[in-house]
Formats: sequence, structure tokens, C-alpha cells
Amino acid sequence: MNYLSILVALPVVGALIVGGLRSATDKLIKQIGLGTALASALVALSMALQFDPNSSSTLQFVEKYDWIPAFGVSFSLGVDGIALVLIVLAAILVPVVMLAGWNEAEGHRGSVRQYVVLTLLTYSMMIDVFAATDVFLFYVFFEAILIPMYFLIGRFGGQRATYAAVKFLLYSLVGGLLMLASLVGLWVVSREQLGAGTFDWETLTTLNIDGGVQNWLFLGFFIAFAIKAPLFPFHTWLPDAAGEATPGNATLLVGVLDKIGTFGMLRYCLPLFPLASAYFTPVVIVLSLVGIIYGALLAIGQSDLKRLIAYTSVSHFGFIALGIFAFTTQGQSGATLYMVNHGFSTAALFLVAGYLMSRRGSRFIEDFGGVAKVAPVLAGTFFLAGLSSLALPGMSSFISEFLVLQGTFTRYPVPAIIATTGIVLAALYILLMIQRTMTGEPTAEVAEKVGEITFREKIAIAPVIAIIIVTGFLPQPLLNIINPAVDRVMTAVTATDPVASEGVSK
Amino acid sequence: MSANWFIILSAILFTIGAVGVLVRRNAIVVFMCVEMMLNAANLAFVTFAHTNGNFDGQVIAFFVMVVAAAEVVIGLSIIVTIFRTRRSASIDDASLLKL
Amino acid sequence: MHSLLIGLPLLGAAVLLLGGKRTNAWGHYFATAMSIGSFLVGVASFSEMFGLPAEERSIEWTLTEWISVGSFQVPIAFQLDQLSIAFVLLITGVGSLIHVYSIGYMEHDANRRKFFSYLNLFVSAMIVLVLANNYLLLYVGWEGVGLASYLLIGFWQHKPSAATAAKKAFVVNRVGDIGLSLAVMLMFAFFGTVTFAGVNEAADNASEQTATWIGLALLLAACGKSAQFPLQSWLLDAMEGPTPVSALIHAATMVTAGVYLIARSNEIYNIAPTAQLAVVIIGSITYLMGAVIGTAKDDIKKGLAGSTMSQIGLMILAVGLGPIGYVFAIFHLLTHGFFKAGMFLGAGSVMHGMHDDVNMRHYGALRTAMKITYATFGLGFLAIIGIPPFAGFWSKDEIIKVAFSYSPLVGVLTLVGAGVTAFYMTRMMAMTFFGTARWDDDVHPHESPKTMTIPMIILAFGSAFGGMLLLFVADIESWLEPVVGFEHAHHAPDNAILIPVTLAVVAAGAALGWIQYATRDVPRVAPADVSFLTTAARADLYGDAVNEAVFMRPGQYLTRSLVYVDNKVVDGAVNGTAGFVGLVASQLRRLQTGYARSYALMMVLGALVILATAVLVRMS
Amino acid sequence: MNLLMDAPVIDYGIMQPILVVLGAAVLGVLIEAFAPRENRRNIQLVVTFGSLLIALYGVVTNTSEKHVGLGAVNSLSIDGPGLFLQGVILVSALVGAMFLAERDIDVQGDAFAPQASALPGSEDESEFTLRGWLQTEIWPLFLFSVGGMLIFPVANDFLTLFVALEVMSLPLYLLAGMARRRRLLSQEAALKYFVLGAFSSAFLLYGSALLYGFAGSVTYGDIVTAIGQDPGRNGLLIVGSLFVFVGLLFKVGAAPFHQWTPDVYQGAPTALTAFMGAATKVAAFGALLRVAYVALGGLRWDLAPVLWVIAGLTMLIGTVVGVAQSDIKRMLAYSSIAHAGFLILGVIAANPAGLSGSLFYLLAYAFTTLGTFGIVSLVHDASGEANNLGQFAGLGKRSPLVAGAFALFLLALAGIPLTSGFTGKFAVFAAAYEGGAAPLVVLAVIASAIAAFFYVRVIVLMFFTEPQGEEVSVIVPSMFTQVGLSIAATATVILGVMPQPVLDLLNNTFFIR
Repeated sequence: MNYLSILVALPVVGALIVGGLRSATDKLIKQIGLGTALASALVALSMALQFDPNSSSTLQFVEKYDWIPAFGVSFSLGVDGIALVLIVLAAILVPVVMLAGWNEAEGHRGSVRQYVVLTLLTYSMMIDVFAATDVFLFYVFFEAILIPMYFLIGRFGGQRATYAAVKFLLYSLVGGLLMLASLVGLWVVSREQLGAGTFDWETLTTLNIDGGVQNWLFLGFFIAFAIKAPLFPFHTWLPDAAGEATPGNATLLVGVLDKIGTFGMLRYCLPLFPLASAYFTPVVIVLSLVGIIYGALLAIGQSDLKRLIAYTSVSHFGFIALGIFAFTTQGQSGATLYMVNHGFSTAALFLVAGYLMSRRGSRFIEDFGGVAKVAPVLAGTFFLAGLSSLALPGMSSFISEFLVLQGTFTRYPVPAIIATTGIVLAALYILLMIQRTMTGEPTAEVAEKVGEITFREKIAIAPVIAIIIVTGFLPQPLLNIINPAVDRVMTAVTATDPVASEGVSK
Repeated sequence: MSANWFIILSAILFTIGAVGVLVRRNAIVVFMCVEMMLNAANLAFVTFAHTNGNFDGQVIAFFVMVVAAAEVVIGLSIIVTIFRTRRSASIDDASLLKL
Repeated sequence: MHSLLIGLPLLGAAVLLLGGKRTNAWGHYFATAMSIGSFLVGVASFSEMFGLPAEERSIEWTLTEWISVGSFQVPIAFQLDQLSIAFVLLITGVGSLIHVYSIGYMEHDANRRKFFSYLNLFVSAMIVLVLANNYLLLYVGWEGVGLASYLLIGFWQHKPSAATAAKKAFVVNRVGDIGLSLAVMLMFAFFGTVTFAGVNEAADNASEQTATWIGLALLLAACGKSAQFPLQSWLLDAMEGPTPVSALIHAATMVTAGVYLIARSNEIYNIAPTAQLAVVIIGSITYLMGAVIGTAKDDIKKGLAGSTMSQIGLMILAVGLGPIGYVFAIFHLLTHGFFKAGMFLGAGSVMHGMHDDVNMRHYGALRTAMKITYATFGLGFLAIIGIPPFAGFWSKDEIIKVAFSYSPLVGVLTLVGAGVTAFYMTRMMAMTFFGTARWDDDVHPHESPKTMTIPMIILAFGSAFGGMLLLFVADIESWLEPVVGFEHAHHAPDNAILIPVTLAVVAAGAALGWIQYATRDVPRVAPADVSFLTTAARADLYGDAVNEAVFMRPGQYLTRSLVYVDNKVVDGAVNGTAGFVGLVASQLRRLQTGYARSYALMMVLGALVILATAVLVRMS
Repeated sequence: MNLLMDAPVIDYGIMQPILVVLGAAVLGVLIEAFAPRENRRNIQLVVTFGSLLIALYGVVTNTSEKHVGLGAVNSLSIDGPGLFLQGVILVSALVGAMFLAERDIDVQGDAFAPQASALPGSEDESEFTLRGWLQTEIWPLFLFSVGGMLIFPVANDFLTLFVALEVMSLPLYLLAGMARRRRLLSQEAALKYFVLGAFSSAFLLYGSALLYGFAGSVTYGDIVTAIGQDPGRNGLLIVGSLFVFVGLLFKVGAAPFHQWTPDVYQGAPTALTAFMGAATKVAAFGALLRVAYVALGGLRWDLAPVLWVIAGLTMLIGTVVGVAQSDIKRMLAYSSIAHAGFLILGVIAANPAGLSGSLFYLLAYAFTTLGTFGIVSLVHDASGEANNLGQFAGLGKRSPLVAGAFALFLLALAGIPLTSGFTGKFAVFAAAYEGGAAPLVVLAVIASAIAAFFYVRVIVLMFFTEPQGEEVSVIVPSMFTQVGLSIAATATVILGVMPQPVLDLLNNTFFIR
């Protein structure tokens, strides 16, 4: 079954239906959107069940159609374990976001119809990006996805939405253009070595590229991904974009879209440019560490809920990059799992923060306080989301964070120790936020405006919370999917795990 | 007499024409300077035709003259129209389009 | 069956939390039943274990595969051995009593159901902590109890002080957790395993350096959880929580987890003398610090908290002494669990009768008004200061003995500590139950309901006889030997004069306290013109002040500066680039003068430049 | 002595498009002379569109029958690239003619003055306007220009090149000065265009003369042969070829020969700018590519540094100065300068991929340019076209379709994937990288980023900014413009999504000599 093309096509079909039904009410439009997203989620989940983690081939569900043979470009899709889990993440989050942000589109410049269409298009392109096994195709959607997201931020955002949207677009565009330069170089190298230029990812990984050339090509890809992820010091667009976007869009942006960056590092930077990856590892590790600490400190200093969450993500992306560039199976599997977990925990934070903000009509921390007293369940949900973000053991995020740290430690102990201090800062930024918003005596406005969580909101957030907790204790099904893919990456960069020096030989 | 002198003369004519375009304000004069540059080229063509021993250059010179004549028609018509509108043949007066 | 130890309280917590208001009516009974059920399972396990020969007592069982990445493989697996069953019984036993007590204590609180769910959550997390067969799963329990502690300290979260205290507890504990994380990472990096069994096996041929690093990392973890110097500051603030919480979590069980951790890792410490020394030093400092703080507190709960800090310092000191110390540290931990929980419950009972006033200067002469409380508290008092034959005597005396055999200096320290302990406990006793009544007219002290007094009475029995039971009936020395390796050969030589000396020091301390606070009037307002030491002790020996000056203020300054830097410098650099382009653009724009002749000039210049370029290239 | 000579054998089939268009132009002049005024426009339209379609048909059949070769005694080289360029020019001319034929946008008539010779603001002018007269002479002029353009990229010697240059330019000089509105600006544009154009063509001619001196022939093939034989006289060769480049680089609008572009683009009637911006660039680049690849192919290593400097300068000036523009037409002019810079990369590449990439780029660029200017011509305020950038604010709300199409064209200009601009950019950049110009590719990428800024700014204005000041309106044009814009938009999307057929066409096509 062509799961991947169905996944790509379904949201587009949904968008066309929504776009075509000129007389449909907003409610019907939202229902169609949600229905499409749910159907896609089912397809994605059934695909995940069909996935064979122990298959001998790198990619599964492969589909390939010629697109631009002149450039060696084909419309080829396929997933390995890493891509699969991210697709599933997207497939689960999109319906959640749609349901959680049911009334989000109202009161903005754009219409509900535009909102649904753009969200569905973004969704389809996300799948494309993760499933593309042609580097050109990846690049095309890497860039193209900017457009719907740009409109989602700009037309459905806060007061400085235009500024934030433009910033988002230009940052990503600059990164993308640098990647284009590298893409061009990569293609020329493939042409020189293979006779005909190709963009087929698996073929490209077999190239034997000169070290110096690798470094330049690596930089183009890496900077693009570092902007997308974002790593320090390319992060300043994220707080603006996530701060201005609606909570649902911020969730998609930070939870899924930004994963393209770290996914790209793992999928493209490492296997395509193994020498350069090793060469630049010290730089990346330093950037990651700075990001971890810096993002966390800035999160502590924020007065705006959404910006705060955005900065926590800067910190978390530091962990992910650290894990990837640790070159150990624990580090990379941990980083991949981290991408998924971070998607869910950020979603929980943004969406529940969205519940709060929509009630109070403000996104500033100082306008809250005492919510726990007037809406205990809402507060509890927010608290759970926070715990997930601070990687409390028992939450899924703990597994991934610990794996990243462990994987880093076996190769780079000092960076790992520095990164570990991030867990204290994480506790600080989350608990300070919780304290300021949830505890104390409710102010008059909070008491008046903030009501308890509604049924719809509960249904939307419940799966996310459930996933966070269940995978905290049962992460292995996910890890079983991720591990073989990571092993392949490790093989591609010819890295092996360090051996325990004082271990008991058995 | 060496053909070089003719080439040098044509280069001088070309340079005078070019400098004339740069320094003269009157549109007609500027235009005539351009024509001078074309004729410098003609001189070069004819000279080279001589040194190369074929007629191509000389034939080209005739073509150029025809083209130059056409150019005159167009050029003068534009200049005259502008003169009628602005009551000035100074090429510097036409400087509304800038920055 | 053993999984029920965790499962029952977890079920309780889940039912109460997910059930919501529907469970309001019966939730507290359900939670209490779950806790008692867990205790009964513990007792059954214990009796089963008791009947087995020593080498067969330890059992392990695996619930499921947990994490498996490359060679990093950690199951969700448990180990029930002599050490963990001791903790299980303490946790579920004391825990159940406190559940019962809370039924009465929290009767009028609107969120009683939530309180009980948190208590259940705590019990299950604590049991995970002591049953885990590997350090990573222990970590789950470790932070799980931290979470429960956070929730319970901040239970009255509408009080800003409670919310702040809860956050502080969690954050400071997280600092300690760095240690636990690092220890686990070190273990995997060097030994390739994180299970207790694997680490113990690897410890046989591990280098001293590795063991030292692991030992120090574990000590950091213990410092956080057990409120040891320099991470002690959260415990006093934690008294913002309801009193049963203080009794259970911040006296009897959770705060002793650090002792458990070090005792559990004895094979690492045995080959790392430096780490052991560090443990002893930290323990000693905290032991004395806590005692000194205890002497100056007027808040009965804070006084007890100082005492807890101090007593755990003593235990930590003891585990640092090596194989001869582990057993007595655990022994003291268990007896302390009885008498300190009992005293906290007593304090709660007093507060219950005193309109939640915690200031001892407003008490006095309560022995008549609250007889049961007085009696149970008094038994705890006798136990803690180490009067034979009460529980504390047996455990504390042994530790002092061992300390002297380790080093005279440490021995003297423990002795001094014992004297100070006697002083502040006597002070507390005197200020609360003796002297003149200093309470306000509208306060009518009364005895607490049975749900509260019965647990107190049971714990008082423990304070009275627990020591003898454990020592002589359960034979704790040989019981724990398979786990912590009690070395009879190096058994501390019986020091005939040590017991009398110790008793004399205790008596002196107690007498001083009695003279000071029972025979003289206690002012209702704390006097201001006091010695420097008193001032310092009242300020928790400036622990918070140091934290504030060294971490908090610079931290706040740092975050504020970074917010500025991020906006102006990092973001500014990008916007600056845009601005620069704009500037260049506006300058270049001026070349577009609008004069055709200047355009022509530019063309000629361009032609000359490219001509020059070509010539240069040609020549080079 | 035999006075008889063999008449040259001329393959008229291969020259059909040129002959048809030029013939139609001559016919157009006759129509102006003999047809009654009221019928002229319709007759001219029939002649224009008819001849363009016939010519296009000729190009298509020649292409499909692989009917290629040297024509007209070796003075034309109608090969694969040549036919492709002619096709692009003809399509641009068709779309451009649709814009020129538009009468519904301006209430007074089409985009041209009713009588160019009448003084602006004079009574004559208002009378002509009142009568609704149209200057139908624009059609023969337009066709002459198209004819020149058809010859320009297939010229196989420098004389033909020069003549073609003049044939295509002279009518444009005139047309640029005939705008109905803002006539002063229009006339100024014409004057500047003319003076500078004549100046640059003098350079081209003088360069040709020097090359003639060097090689003894003006035919491309002979020159490249001579270079191979190295007869000395390198001074003539270098100065000559550089002067030729000056002339050609002026036409493509490369820095530092670009300064006429913004002024002329702004001053000329927008419909003409659309045609001129697209077709002139195509024709000029076709000629530049042919000269560089064929005539001066052996001089690559001497010319490469020069072209590197020019390409870098052009890209940076085009993008950086473009950022500071506030007039939409000037901004697009700078954008066209930037694109000239990108296209020079294809010249520098000096490999078949560079040629095919540039050709694709030109095709894509032609449609986007036609589309952007076509849409600019639709936005009006009370006094005529609204060209100030600020006036585009809120366009997205007022007419989403037009704003959407404009956004599409702008994104294509920016080179966003799935638009034609991206495919072209990729092809050219890859070729340049392969040709050893990797640093220039990086520079091009940076320039693209800067350019993206001003394209995006317009999109922001249209969709995210509330309109302020006086009301501007989007005119609903007649079928002419509608069809033209539809063609441009469709092509932009198709070339982005499904470029393979065109790439197939370009594959293995190369200049013959």
C-alpha cells in the first residue's frame, strides 16, 4: 500500500475540499479539517504498525516516481525508523492541535477557511520533508513549507505577527539558500563521480567526497538546519515566531517543523559528510552547550508564556544536537527520541498555555496567578506538561534526555557534565512559571475569567499527556524502531560506541 | 604609410567621441559625438579591410552608415520631441528619473 | 506479588487523581487502605524472607524491558533484599500510620482527596526507590519522591511561602540529582552497567579513581535528598507543608534516602577512601549545623526540622565510616523514623490544638491539656536524646562508639552533637509542655481525635522499644550483613567508659536546657539582644543568605542581562546586518544621479576597469 | 572575367520566423499609410498576432523537425539554442502584445499617447484623447523590434549582431517615450535609453572592428579559429572582445552598465516595460551566450576574471540597491539587474549545462517579468498607475486573486522551490559550480537572500499591512491582459513543478557555428 503518498495526498485533498466548498460554515470547515487529520493519523499509525524495525533495507514503504530526470531528481518517498517516528509525531499532533485550537482562528486577519487550508498544507509538506529520500525533494519542501507557515504566523498572530512572520521567513530562507549552494555542490560532485548527477539520498551516501569539499558542503546544510532547529546563535527568530503565533501554530512550528533541522542533521549532515561532521563536532558541541544553558537562562528571564516556552525549546534543541554529535548509539537514539518527546511535551505546554491565554486574554505571566485555585484540573494539566518539559523521571522526556547525556558522557564527559546542569535550570524555569501562574491567591481577573478545562480541551490534550507518561515507562517500542536506523547512521560515519574500560568481561 | 596610423586615428576619433558624450550637455552634440564613434569604427573597418585583404570591412562600413542614418532619424525625433516639451536641448535637464 | 508493594499505592493515587470529585467521599479511606495493604504485603514478604537462609533472602524480578540502546540496557526490575525490606516496612508502616493520622488532621481541608493521592504517590515512589535493582530506576523513585514532596510542601499553594518553599525544595534537589545523573553515567561509561549487582561486581576490579568520582557524585545526590550541607537549606522551608507530610517525608523516610543510597553503594565506597572521608566530613558538618539551628528555633516544626537535618547528618557520618558504620546508620535511620515521626505527629497534634500556631513561645504547660500528646512526644524525646533503654540510645550509642574507633576527632564531634541535641530537645520539651501557659485567651488547647492519637501511640511504642526489638529480636547486625558486609572482625572495641561519658554529656545538655527554659520565664516575643551564634542559628546559619548572595542575585542579574543581550546583541547582530545592507543601499543609490552623462561616465569607467582587469590577468 | 556569380542558396524555411515578423512589420507600416483610422487597430492586431503565431509555428516546426543550420550565407546560426531563444522571444512578444493591446485599464485608451508628437498637456493632445484616437504605429514598431530580437541571438557574425541590435533597439527607444501618462518621464526615459544605447552600440561596433582587425573576419567561427591559431595582435583581440562585451552587457543590464535600467523601466509605459524587460533580456543574453561560447570560446580564461567581477558586482548592486527602492517598477528593475548577475553565472560556467541552464532561466524569467509588470499595470489610483510600494498595502484583501498572482511571480523571482525561478536558479548555479565558480555561487546565494528581502516586503505589504492614504484600485482588465497573465502564471507554476519537458528539450542542445 502506498502509505506515504496517501499520507501526503490526504491533507491536500482535505485542503482542496475545504477550499472548494465556498458556502460551508466555519464549523463544517473545521470538522472537515479535523476529519482529514484524524484519517491521516490512522493511516500513519497503521503504517507504523506495518513497519518492520529489523528489515535489512534502510528505507521502507519506498515509492519512486521520476520527476526531473535531467537533474537526477525523483519524487521518491520512504522512511527509516527516524523518519517514521517523526511522521507519527506529526500525524498525532495535527489533529490534537486542530481540536485544541478549535476557536483559535477566530478574531484574526485570516479566515477559518484559510486557517484550515494552510494547516493541512503544512501538514502534507511536513510528511513530504520527513519522507523524502531525494535530497532535492527534501530541499523543495524544506523551503516550500515556509510559505503556509509564514501565512499561518502572519495572518493568525499577535500584534507583531507580521514582523515575526517575516523574520521567520527570511531566517529560514537564508538558511535554505545556503543549503541550496551546498546542494548544488553535492550534485556536481555526484556528477563527477557517477557520471550522471543524482539526488538519490542512498546513492549520495556512497560518494567519496574530498574532506575539504565536505567541510564546505556540510556548512551549507548545517547552518540551514541550525537555523531551523534552532541552535544558538541562530535562534532569535523562534521566540518571536512562537510568541506571536497562535498556540496551535506554535505547537506545529516548534513541535514538528523545527524537528526538520535536527532530523536533517541526522539524516543528511552525518551520512553525507562523515568527515566534515567529525571535523565540526567540537563547534557543534560548544554551540549545543551554549544553547542548553543560554536558552534555559533566557527562559527564566521571560515574562511572556509563549516566549518562555520557545526559549525552553532552544535549550532542548541544544540537547538534541548534542546527542546527535556525540556519535554514540545512546546519544543519537536519545536525540531522536528527544525529538518525539519534545514534540509532545512542547505541544502540551503550548496548548495548555493556549487554554490559559484564551481565557485570560493575555500571554503575560504577570496577568496570571492563583489559577490552581479556580481551575485545578487545568492547572494540574499545565503542571504535568511542565514536568514533561523538565524531564522528570517517569516522563518520556527523561528517557531521551538521559540517553543523550549518557551517550555524550561516554565520549565527551566534560560537555556532558556541563549539559547536566541544564536539568537544574529546567526545574527553575518550569517551576518559576508554575509558581507565578498557578499558585497564590487568584486575582480578581483570574477568578472571573479563568474557568475550568472544557470537555473538548480535555479530549484534545489527553492523548498527549497519556503518550508522555506511557512512553516514560515503555519507550522501548519506539526505541526498537529508532535503534536500527541510528545504527545505520553510526555505520555511515564509521563510529562505534566507546567500550566501558573497567567493565566486567562476560 | 603604415595602416597603424589609420587605426590610431580611428582610436583618437573614438576617444574624442566618447569624451564628447561625457562632457557636452547639448543633446544634439552628444548625439553627434556618438555618430563620430560609429565613424571611428567605420574607419577601423575600412583600414582593416585593407590590411586583411578582403572587402568585408568596406561592406560593413556601408551597413553601418545605413544603420547610423536610421539612428539619426530616431534620435533626432526623440530630441526634438523633448525640446518641444521642455524648451531645452540640454541632456542634463532630463534628470527626473533617478535614485 | 511483590509488585503490589508499589502497585497498591500507585493505584490509590491514580484512582483519586483521575476519579476527581467523585472520590471525595471515600478517597481518603481508599488511600489509607492501599497504604495498609502495601504494608501487609511488606509484612508477608518479610516473614517469608525471615524464614529463609541468609543467602536466599534476596530476590529479584523483572517487570519489563525499559531502555535498550546499544549496550545500554536497563530493565524495569526490582530487588527485594534485607536492606530494602527494612525500608519497605518503615515506609509503609509509618506511612500507613500517617495516613490514618491525616484522616483526622486534614478533615476540614477542601482538598483532602488530593492530599491523600499525593501521599499514596509518595509511598509508591519511595518504594520504587528502595526496590529498584538499578540506579536508573532508583532515579525514577528518587525524583518521584521529590515530586511528591514538591506537591505536598506546596499543598497549600495559595500561600506564596508554601509555593516558594516547594519550588526551592525541588530545585535544590535537582542540584543533587546532577550527582545521581553523573554517577549513573560514570557507572555506565566505566563499568558498562547500572544495576546494583553489575556495579558491585565491577567494583571488585575498578580503579580507585573511578570509584572516588562515583562516590562523590553519589554523595552530591545524597546531599540534595537528605538535606546535607551545602544543600540543606530547603528542609527548613519544607515545613510549610502540612505536618503529616513533614513527619512522613521530611523526617522518617524521604530525607533518609541519601543514607540508603550510600549504604546501597557500599562496595564503591569501600574502595574509595577519599569519597568516604568526604561523606564523613559532610555528615559531621550537617550534624552540628542542624543541632545548632535546632537550638534557636521557636517554630516547633523548624526546630524538629533542624533536628532531622542533624540526625541524618549523623547517619551520613556513620555510613562514611565504612563497613562498621553502615549497619548502625541504617539502625539509627529506622529508630529515627519512629521517634521523629512520632514527634512530628505530636507537634501536629499540638498545633491542631493551638489553632495552627507553631511558635513555641506561645505554648507552655501543655502537658495537662494534651496528655497523650505529651506522653508520646516525651517518649520520642527520651529516644532522641539517647536515654537507655529507648530506641535512640541503642543506635546512637553504637555510632558514637564506631566514630571513636574511626577517629577521636569524629568521636568527640558526635559526642558534642549528642549534648547539643539533648539541649535543644529539652528546650523544645520544656517550652511546649512545661513552664507557664503563654497562650492567648481565645485558644483552648485540647487533645486531638483518636485517628490522630492512635498513630502517635503506636509510634511512641516504636520510640520506646524499637531499638531493642531491632537489635535483639531482629538482630539487625547479622540481618543486614549480606547486603552491607558488617565486619565483625573490626567490630568497634567495647569502650567501657564511653557509655557513661555519653550519658553524662547528654545529661549536661538536658540540664542546661531545663534550667534555661523550664525554670525561667520564656518571653512571648523572641529577645533581640542575643549572641551572635543565636542570631546565626535563627538565620539557619546563613545558608539562605549565602545562596541568595552567591546564586540567586547573580543568577537574576545574569538572566536579566542575557535577556538584554539576546534582544540587543544576538538579535541585534542580525537586524544590524539588515540595517547595514540598507545603509549601503542608500549610499549606492546616490550613484543613480539621473544624469545620462554620469551613467555614460560610469560605463566608460567600467570599461576601463574591466580592461585593466583583463590586462592584469594577461600579465600575471 | 566572369561577371556572373552563383546566387547564394538561402534556406528560407529556417528563416521563416524572422521573415514573417519583419514582413508583417513592413505590412504594418503600409496599413498605417492606407487603412482608415477606425480600422487600423483591428487590422494591426490581426497582423501582429497573426505574424507572431505564424512565426511561432515556424519555430516549433523547425524545432520538432530538427531543422537547424546556418542560414543567409552563414550570417545566421539557427541551431537548438537559437530556436529555443526565438521561441521564448515570440512567446514573450505574444504576451507582451496582449498587454500592449489592452484598452480597459486606462479610461482614455491604451498605454500610449494618442499622438506622440503632440505636446504634453497641449490642446492637440486633449483633442486626440477626446476623440479616442490610438497611436497604431506602435504595432509595426513593436514588430520591427521583435524581428530584431529574433535575429540578435542567432546572429553568427558581428555585423548581423550590430544590425539586429539596432533593429531591435531603435523601435524600443521610440516606444519608451510614448507613454500616455507621465509623458515627461517617458520622454526622458526614451532620451536616456537612446543616448546610452547608442553609446554602448558604438562600443560594440568598435569592438567588432578590432576583432575584424584581429581575425580578418567578423564571423564567429572564423574568430574562434583565429584565436586558436594565435596570429598575434592580442591587444586587438582583448580590447575588441571587451568592447563587444560592453555593448552586450549594457543590453542585459549588467553593472556597471546597468544605470539606464531603472530609469527606463520606470519611465516607459508599463506594458512596454513588461515586454522589453522580458524579451530584450532574452535576446541580449542569447547573443551574449553565443558570443561568449562560440566566438570567444577560446578566450575563456582571459575573460573569466572580468566576468567574475561583473557578475559579482551586478548581483550585489541589483539586490542591495533594490532594497532601498520605493517605486515598484524601479524595484523590479533592480531585480532584473540582479537576475542579469545570476545569468552571467551561466556564461561563466562555459559548459553545456551552463548554456541549457541559462536558457531555462531565461524562459522562466521571461514569464515572471511579464507577469509582474502585467500586474503592476493593473493597480491604479486617481492619477493613473499606482507605482509607489506603499500603495500596494492591503492589496491582498482587496483583490486576493491579483495579489496572489503577484505573490507567485515575486516568489518565483526570489527562487522559491516549486516555482520556475527555483529550477532556473538551480540549473545555472549547478553549472557555474561545475565550471569552477563555487565562490560566485555562494555570493549568488547571499545575493538571493538579500533579494528575497525586498520581494517578501511586497508580499507583506499586500497581505499583512492595512492600506493607508488614498484609495487604490485594481482594474479588471480585458481578455487580453487576462489571458496574458494567465499564460505567465501557468508557465511559472508548470516550469517549477514539471520542468522536465523543457529540460529535455534543452538537453544536448548546443551552439553550432
